[in-house]
Amino acid sequence: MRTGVFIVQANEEGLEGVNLHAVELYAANLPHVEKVRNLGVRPRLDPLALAEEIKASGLERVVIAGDSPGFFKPVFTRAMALAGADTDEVRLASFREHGATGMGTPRAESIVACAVYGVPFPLAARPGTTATVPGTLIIGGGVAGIQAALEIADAGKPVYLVERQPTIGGHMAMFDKTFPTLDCAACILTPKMVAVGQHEMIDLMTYSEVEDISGSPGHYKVRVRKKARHVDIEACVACNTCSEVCPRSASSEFDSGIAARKAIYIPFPQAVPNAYVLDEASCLYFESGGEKCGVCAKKCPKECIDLTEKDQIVEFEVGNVVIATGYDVYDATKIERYGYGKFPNVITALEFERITNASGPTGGKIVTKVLRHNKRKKVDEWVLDPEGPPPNRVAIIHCVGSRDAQHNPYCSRVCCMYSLKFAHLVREKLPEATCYEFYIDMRAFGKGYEEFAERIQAEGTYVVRGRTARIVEENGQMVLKGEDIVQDRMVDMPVDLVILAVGLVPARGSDRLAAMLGIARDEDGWFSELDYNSDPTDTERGGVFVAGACQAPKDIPDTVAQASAVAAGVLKSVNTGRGLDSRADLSLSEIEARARSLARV
Amino acid sequence: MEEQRIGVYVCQCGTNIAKVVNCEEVVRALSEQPGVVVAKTYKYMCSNPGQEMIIADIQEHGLDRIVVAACSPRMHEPTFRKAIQTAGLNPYFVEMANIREQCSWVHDDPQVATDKARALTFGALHRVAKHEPLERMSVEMCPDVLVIGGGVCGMTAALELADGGNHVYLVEREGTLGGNVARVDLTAPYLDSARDLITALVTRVEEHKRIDVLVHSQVSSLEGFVGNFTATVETIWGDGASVSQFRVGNVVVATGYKEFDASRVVHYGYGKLPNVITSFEFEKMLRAGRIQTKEGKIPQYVAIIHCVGSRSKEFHTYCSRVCCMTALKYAHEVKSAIPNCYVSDVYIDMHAFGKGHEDFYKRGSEAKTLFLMYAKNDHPVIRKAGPGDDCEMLIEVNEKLSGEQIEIPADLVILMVGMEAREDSDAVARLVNISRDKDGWFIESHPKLDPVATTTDGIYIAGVCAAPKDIPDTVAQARAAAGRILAKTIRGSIEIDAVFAEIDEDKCSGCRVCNALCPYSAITYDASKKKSTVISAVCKACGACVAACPSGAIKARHFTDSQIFAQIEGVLT
Amino acid sequence: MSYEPKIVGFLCNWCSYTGADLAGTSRVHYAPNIRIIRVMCSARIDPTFVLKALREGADGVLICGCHPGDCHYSEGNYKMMRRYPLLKKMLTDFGIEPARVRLEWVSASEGQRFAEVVNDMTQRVRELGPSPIQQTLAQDMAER
Amino acid sequence: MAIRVNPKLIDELEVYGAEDVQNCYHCGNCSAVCPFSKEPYIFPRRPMRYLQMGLEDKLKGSLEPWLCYYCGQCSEECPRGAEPGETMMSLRRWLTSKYDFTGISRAFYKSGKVELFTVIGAALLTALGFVLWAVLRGGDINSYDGPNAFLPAASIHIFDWALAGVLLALLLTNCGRMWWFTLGRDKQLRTPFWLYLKKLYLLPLHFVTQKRFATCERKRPWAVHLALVVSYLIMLVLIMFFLDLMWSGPEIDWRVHVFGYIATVGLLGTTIFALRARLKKAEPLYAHSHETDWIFLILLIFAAFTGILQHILHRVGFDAAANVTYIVHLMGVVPMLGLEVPFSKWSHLAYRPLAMYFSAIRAEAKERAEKEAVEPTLAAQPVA
Amino acid sequence: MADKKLQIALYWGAACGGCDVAVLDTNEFILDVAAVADIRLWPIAADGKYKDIEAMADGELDLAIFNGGVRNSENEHIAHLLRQKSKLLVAFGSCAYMGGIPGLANLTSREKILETAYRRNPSIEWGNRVVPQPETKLNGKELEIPKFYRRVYKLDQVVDVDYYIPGCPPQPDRVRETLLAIVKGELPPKGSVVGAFDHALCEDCPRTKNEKKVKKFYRPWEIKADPDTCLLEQGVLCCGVATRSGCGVRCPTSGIPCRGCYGPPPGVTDQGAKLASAVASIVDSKDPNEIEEILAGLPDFTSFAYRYGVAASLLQRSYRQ
Repeated sequence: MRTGVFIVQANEEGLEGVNLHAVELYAANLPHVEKVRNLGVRPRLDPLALAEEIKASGLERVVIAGDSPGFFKPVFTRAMALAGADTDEVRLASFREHGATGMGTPRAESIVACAVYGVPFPLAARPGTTATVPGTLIIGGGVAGIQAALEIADAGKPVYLVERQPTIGGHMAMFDKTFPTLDCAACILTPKMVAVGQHEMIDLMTYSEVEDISGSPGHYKVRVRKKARHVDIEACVACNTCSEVCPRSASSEFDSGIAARKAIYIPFPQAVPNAYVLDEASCLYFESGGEKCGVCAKKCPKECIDLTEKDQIVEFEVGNVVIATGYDVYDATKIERYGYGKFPNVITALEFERITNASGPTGGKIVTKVLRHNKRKKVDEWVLDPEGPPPNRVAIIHCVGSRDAQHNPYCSRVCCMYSLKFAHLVREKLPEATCYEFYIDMRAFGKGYEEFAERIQAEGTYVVRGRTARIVEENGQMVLKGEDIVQDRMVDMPVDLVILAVGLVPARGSDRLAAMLGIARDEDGWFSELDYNSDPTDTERGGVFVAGACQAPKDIPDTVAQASAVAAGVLKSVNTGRGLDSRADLSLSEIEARARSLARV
Repeated sequence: MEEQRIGVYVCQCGTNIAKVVNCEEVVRALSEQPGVVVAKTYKYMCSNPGQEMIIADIQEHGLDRIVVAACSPRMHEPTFRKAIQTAGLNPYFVEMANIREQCSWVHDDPQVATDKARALTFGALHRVAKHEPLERMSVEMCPDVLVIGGGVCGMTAALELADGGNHVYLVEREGTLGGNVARVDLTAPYLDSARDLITALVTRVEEHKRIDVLVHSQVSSLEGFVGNFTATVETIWGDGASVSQFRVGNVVVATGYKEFDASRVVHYGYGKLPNVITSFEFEKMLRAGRIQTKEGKIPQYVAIIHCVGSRSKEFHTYCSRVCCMTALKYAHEVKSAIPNCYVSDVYIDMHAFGKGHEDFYKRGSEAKTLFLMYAKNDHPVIRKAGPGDDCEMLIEVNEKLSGEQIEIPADLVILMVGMEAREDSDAVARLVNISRDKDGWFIESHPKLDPVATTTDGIYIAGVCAAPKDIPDTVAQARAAAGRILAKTIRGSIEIDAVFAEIDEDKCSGCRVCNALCPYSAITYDASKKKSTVISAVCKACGACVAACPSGAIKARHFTDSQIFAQIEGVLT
Repeated sequence: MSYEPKIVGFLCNWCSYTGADLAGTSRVHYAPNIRIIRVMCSARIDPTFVLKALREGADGVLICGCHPGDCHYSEGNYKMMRRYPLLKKMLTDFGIEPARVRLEWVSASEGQRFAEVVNDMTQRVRELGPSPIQQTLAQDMAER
Repeated sequence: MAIRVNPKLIDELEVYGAEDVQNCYHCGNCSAVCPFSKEPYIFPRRPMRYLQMGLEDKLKGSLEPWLCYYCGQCSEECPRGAEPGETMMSLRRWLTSKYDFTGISRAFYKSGKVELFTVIGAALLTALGFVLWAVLRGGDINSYDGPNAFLPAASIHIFDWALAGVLLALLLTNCGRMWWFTLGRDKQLRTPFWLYLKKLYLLPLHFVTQKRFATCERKRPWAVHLALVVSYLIMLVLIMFFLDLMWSGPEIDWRVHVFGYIATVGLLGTTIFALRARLKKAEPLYAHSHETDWIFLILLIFAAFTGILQHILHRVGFDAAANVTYIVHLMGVVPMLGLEVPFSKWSHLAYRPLAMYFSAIRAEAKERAEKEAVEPTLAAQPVA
Repeated sequence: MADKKLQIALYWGAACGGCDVAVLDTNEFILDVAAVADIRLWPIAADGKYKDIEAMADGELDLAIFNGGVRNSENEHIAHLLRQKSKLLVAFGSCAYMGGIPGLANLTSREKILETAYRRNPSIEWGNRVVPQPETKLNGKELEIPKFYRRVYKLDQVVDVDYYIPGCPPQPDRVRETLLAIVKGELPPKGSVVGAFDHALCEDCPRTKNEKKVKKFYRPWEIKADPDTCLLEQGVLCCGVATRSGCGVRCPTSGIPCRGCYGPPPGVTDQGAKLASAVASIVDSKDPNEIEEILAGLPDFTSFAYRYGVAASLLQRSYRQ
């Protein structure tokens, strides 16, 4: 089949590490290749001229190679049609999509080879299998990690679940209700957390971080640092005595910093493991170098506090690694115009989750902060008092940090829906309050989401199309400025409470993890999957999987589905004793040979 | 009934309980009760010495029932069950009284708290006397799997399962595998080749020695329950038909969707105006390299209309989830094939929510696609253009972002038809005994934490048949279903919790009050015997049927009427 | 001594019982009058249980389940929701104040709310006074 | 009646500088941050929308572009890099070309080369004309003033007035067209004559003070602009009315020259600042420079520099050099005034205050109309 | 025992007489009974004096059949007496078994009954509306009538009962079988319900049953019910699901919903509560308001569900002040 290879670049930047000239030379030497031409960057292609070219060279197959060759496929298809050739013979050699970023020129060449042979790259570049040991490391104990762990452990296979925080549960444990069914997050999550805590196949390591992973698919050596918790998990009965006597407090991570916890504390009552933890950073004993305090250890009725405990390093071997590190929320202080950090009643979504949560610091009462005199510190402070004034006007601002070239260009996928949920919660608890949603596009795409959005509007929440520009203070009153696009007017509205629907960003430490495992991240920092369409949870490295929001923002059902999907990947390898090898390790000649043999079939 | 020998243990939980509750007094009160042989209090019952104390007493005093008054059973019930099992007792012969979370931690008057702790312990005492020995059971799990639907979803699930070592029967109604994606040229938003995707899957499926592909086939019946279904499949070949039957342990339903019939939206003139086409028809043009009007003209103006049949009061209220990105893809493709063509994209909200979506949307803007927004339920109207116009059609839109009533020139209009449940989804639902929502999509076991399981054990749903979704989300679900099944089949059998409901066949009158109450379809009705039965492997022990059974034929193991009555009597003593 | 009502609480395992535990772990104090009995789901609660509790001397019965839509068994709580009106009707016919029996939805995160419900219930039953059942039956016996 | 969308307009506007407007996804941020965006003139988003959709008539009737002073806040915060500020600038250019009936303006904007060549041509013509005229009437190249002056002040004065007359006529015609597009042809709007009188004070007010510009959060652009305008106006007054005093010498007549120096410093200072800023793309306002912007600035600095140079040369006694420089000066000034004022950038000196004036009239007329009609609903309506 | 005739007593307490008729309804079988037994007391059919019974030795009677509930002191007195004199005491019919129809009076009060019967009854046209008192002085003499109790008792709430034969009235066939069994001495353990089955009525009901979901309830006359389909699933309240079988499914086969006279099936503690649980569970709605609306289609549910069983219920009586 007379084949022409056209190299074309869809992005100005091009592809890092791919030498297009080398690819040209390589392609020219492939069998049947009659013509290789580099069309340059974002060319305006004339179908008629292309058709002439195809005809002139008598091409029967056209391969478009480049970073995103799909952008040019229609014009080539049209040219093929005009030239009277088989339009099915327009093949794509997609460098970016098949991982040439980071994998370099040989990968690009192998992609071209597959296209020239007319064989799908993922098929030709499907790695072989390798012996796999049964253990699985799961990094991250949020809902994705929990789901994957239970799935694998329920099959009777050993799991090491490593979580940075002192408890598993992740963000979901902090939520009040979940959209669109409004069921309580704790009700559905805590049973799973308990199951993880009690599962005999799960070695749960909380307050721990993965320090290093080495080895190869099927045999990864893992080193985990178990931070000194200073509390014996097994013995602790969560009686709170230590916390009661602890003189030091710090802001509670679990309550998004809107409430205090002690230096020795339990993140929340249903924490798993249900044991306290001593935070050295805020502890007086450690601050004074062991000179002062230590009261907790003395008062602990079970004598399970060990102030001398040191970090521990644990090493083990696993066959598979699941990354389920989730996300962090966008730092709202980076967007000065919303006055987060300046106005006490501009809060983030996670803070609102805790305020509206019945187990949160206000017992679920939605209130605004009030100015109080702190006698001890002798300063006036804005405090969250359950008896504080409820807000009359609540504004919820969508896309905070998302869909913005200056912050995160991507959509965070969950904010529209959780914002609508917030409106519902506000209106449910404060029927007198007026609630406004300021949005750009209302992305209610999932099952039951559109209906939910309609319901929220029917409940009397005002949805205003128009991103909020500013929160300012005028005469001691917060005022929101924006444009109401559909109603064609400016919004200049006093508000009492502003909730920022902050977007999602990759979790802290994702870069380190990616480097450790040798897997790629996309331009936004999310972990790259092996193939966008057909392998959304695999990576270039065999035995390394990604699940949930660490791959890209995701809501709970999609996260859970990915977690179970990862379990499939893990289980099929531990069940057969052989898992997939790394695609990254396949050589150009191997892939080319595979493609050649498949082409004959 | 022979004399019971009960041991009662009151935990002090350090001072957590003892600080408020006078544990000695509780012990004293309990020790006077009939049947109580041993009554003790200890600092930490959950500690090793505490557990050993119980074990020693069981052996020494021949205890046959244990009451532990301590913390919440949610915390330590497994601990004590394990302990008494070690001592040779049935693990269900222990009952806990929650005198910490529900007593000492919430009350501060010692007298009142002690009274309450005593009452709660009495409740446990009365209850434990009625406990029955229970055993966990296991049912054999057939490792073979039936996958219904040979699209991307079904093929992915089949491959995953087969790779995991299971035998898979992949049943497809049509003559070829591939489903709806096989009709697509490129996928959004990375403009990858859909054909490569399908080719790779089909090749792997066909080569796989553990996958039996049955095309032109339909499942005609499915009998049995999880681990043990018998499937009957009818295959119709050109002139003849054959029937095959096989045993499977689990079923994946991946029946996908059908496209919305655009002619139902009258004001779009689909079927009447020749150059109003659907998205799938446009895909055909793309694949043929001929984007042109029916008259063979290269269009100068192309308009794309979103949400055809979706997000509408009249048709489907839901969002079809993939059309926005597909529409953006078309905008790119039109611009690619016909560089001087003007593309208008008429949308409601741009659902560009996934990885790479927003960037794709932005590129569409950069390529000068004209995005025009209309309000939900205020559909554009397409009409033929007049002789003076330089276009074939004009689309009238109340454009929301400008507030203007406008007309868009168009030579070719692409209707982004939504996804719809297949017309046979009702039959499929009945076949595999799962439910459908108001739109005809299959209902998952839990919309959040169990998106691929159904309330019928052993039946999984994946992909669009549960609700619209794009390829990566479909693939994730297909694999999720496979993962769930692999986890179960690897064990070879299903462990059944000892706590479930059972029907006394002698007492069952076959009234069928209970039948529809079970959310898991665990209750089957035998029409010949006129009796209902609970499939214990499927029962989740909620007890809804037990409470409703008017003839008292259903017993909730470990939550029997008599146990609860006894506890009521106990706590009110 | 002043009258202290006895209240029997039937709580579903997944939401309400967990919520009550949360009240404990959060040290939210509430009236000690309630005696909690755990069932797997509010759907397990047979009206007979309520009558039984009243007959055995309870002055009030509190039934708690997951919020509608939250049920661990997808819709068990709706079954209780359906039985409740009929139960109240029957109690009225038997001359028992329906306020003695109450159905509330308490989620696993609503420890505080559970405490409030219990306090409120206790207060109301206290206002109603002791249940007349046992006394009346005793009077019946005495007459013979 | 539905308005026909014209997807081609956006391509047309590209040459006027609107290169990124298609990126706008209508979040409304720009309108909200703009200190001038108030009902009933909400912008820049809405004009951008009209532009995207190619609603030419709507745009022609818009006053909004003139209400923008390009502080650049909108462009800085734009989440999609749609450059609303620059779009408004481009629209002003486009509107200028639309108000101009001759089509010259359009030609200038569409091609910098055309403008450049026209400017050079006009400069050469000017030089030729004056030299010829001076030579023919026997002017002495060594004489700056007096009876043998190479270019006698009185004659130049007459020329100035003639030029001013022509410019005024052209400008007024364009202003008239502007009125027609924005107010005149709107049949639905009733604008009684007294309303025109009532708001008339706005014209000189805004013309002189650029008061509105000062409302921007950033004050520097306004200060620079004001300095430029004031300098220019001083120079205009001096030249139009006191040319003879300016001319006299060799003593410095402080009554006028002090103003002249101030204006010169002002002109030189502001243009140098503007050029530097444009080169460095220091602020959003200066980030995008159309060819017309360069030509205008260069002409301005050229005129100012040659103006002061000929003055100095004359004062220090190099009259011949002063005369030559003066011709060169005129080569700058004539195209600058003759082309820039009616056809290009400088026309905004008229359009801006007029826009302010018209917008006030329109707003009040609209308000009156609305009052007569039904009271508008104030609360946002849920979009059901 | 064959050589010695059985000594039998029959008595009616608070009853309608139907049970006695049911005994007669055994037709010629009664003659067989008479052949093998001496009927020592049968107030409705034979003359017998209480004092004759009182004169008997304890346990002299072999069998005492007690129908009707215990409403007054006379009923109770005889119940005690028969218990004392008889080897076996059988609660015969729904009233003795559960309180029966008279037991419905427990949902109101003695005062109200007397008030209605003697003062407010519209048919009372004469006299001075005197409410009879247990003891009255008339012409210097003391008149005594049995004391009208505050409520109705079922028999075993007053005395120890050996067997129960439910039914309103008990089916003659069942009566015959039971009597035969007694004669033959083939008796189940004490306390058993005899003359009935151990399952609910539905099992014997010929109507077809389907999964039940009810959107609306009907009174029997409001709907032309399908004769072959379960009445309950058609929205007609039928007690059959929560009622012991033994009657021969007379009502449902005649198109009338079961009224529950055979009492709860074994394992059911409280017939009415159980019926409520079952009936409410099949209401097809998740909306509280709609549920209320649907259940409003069951007026006077309590009296229906406890038509025969108020006295036997957990609550036994009304507590209205």
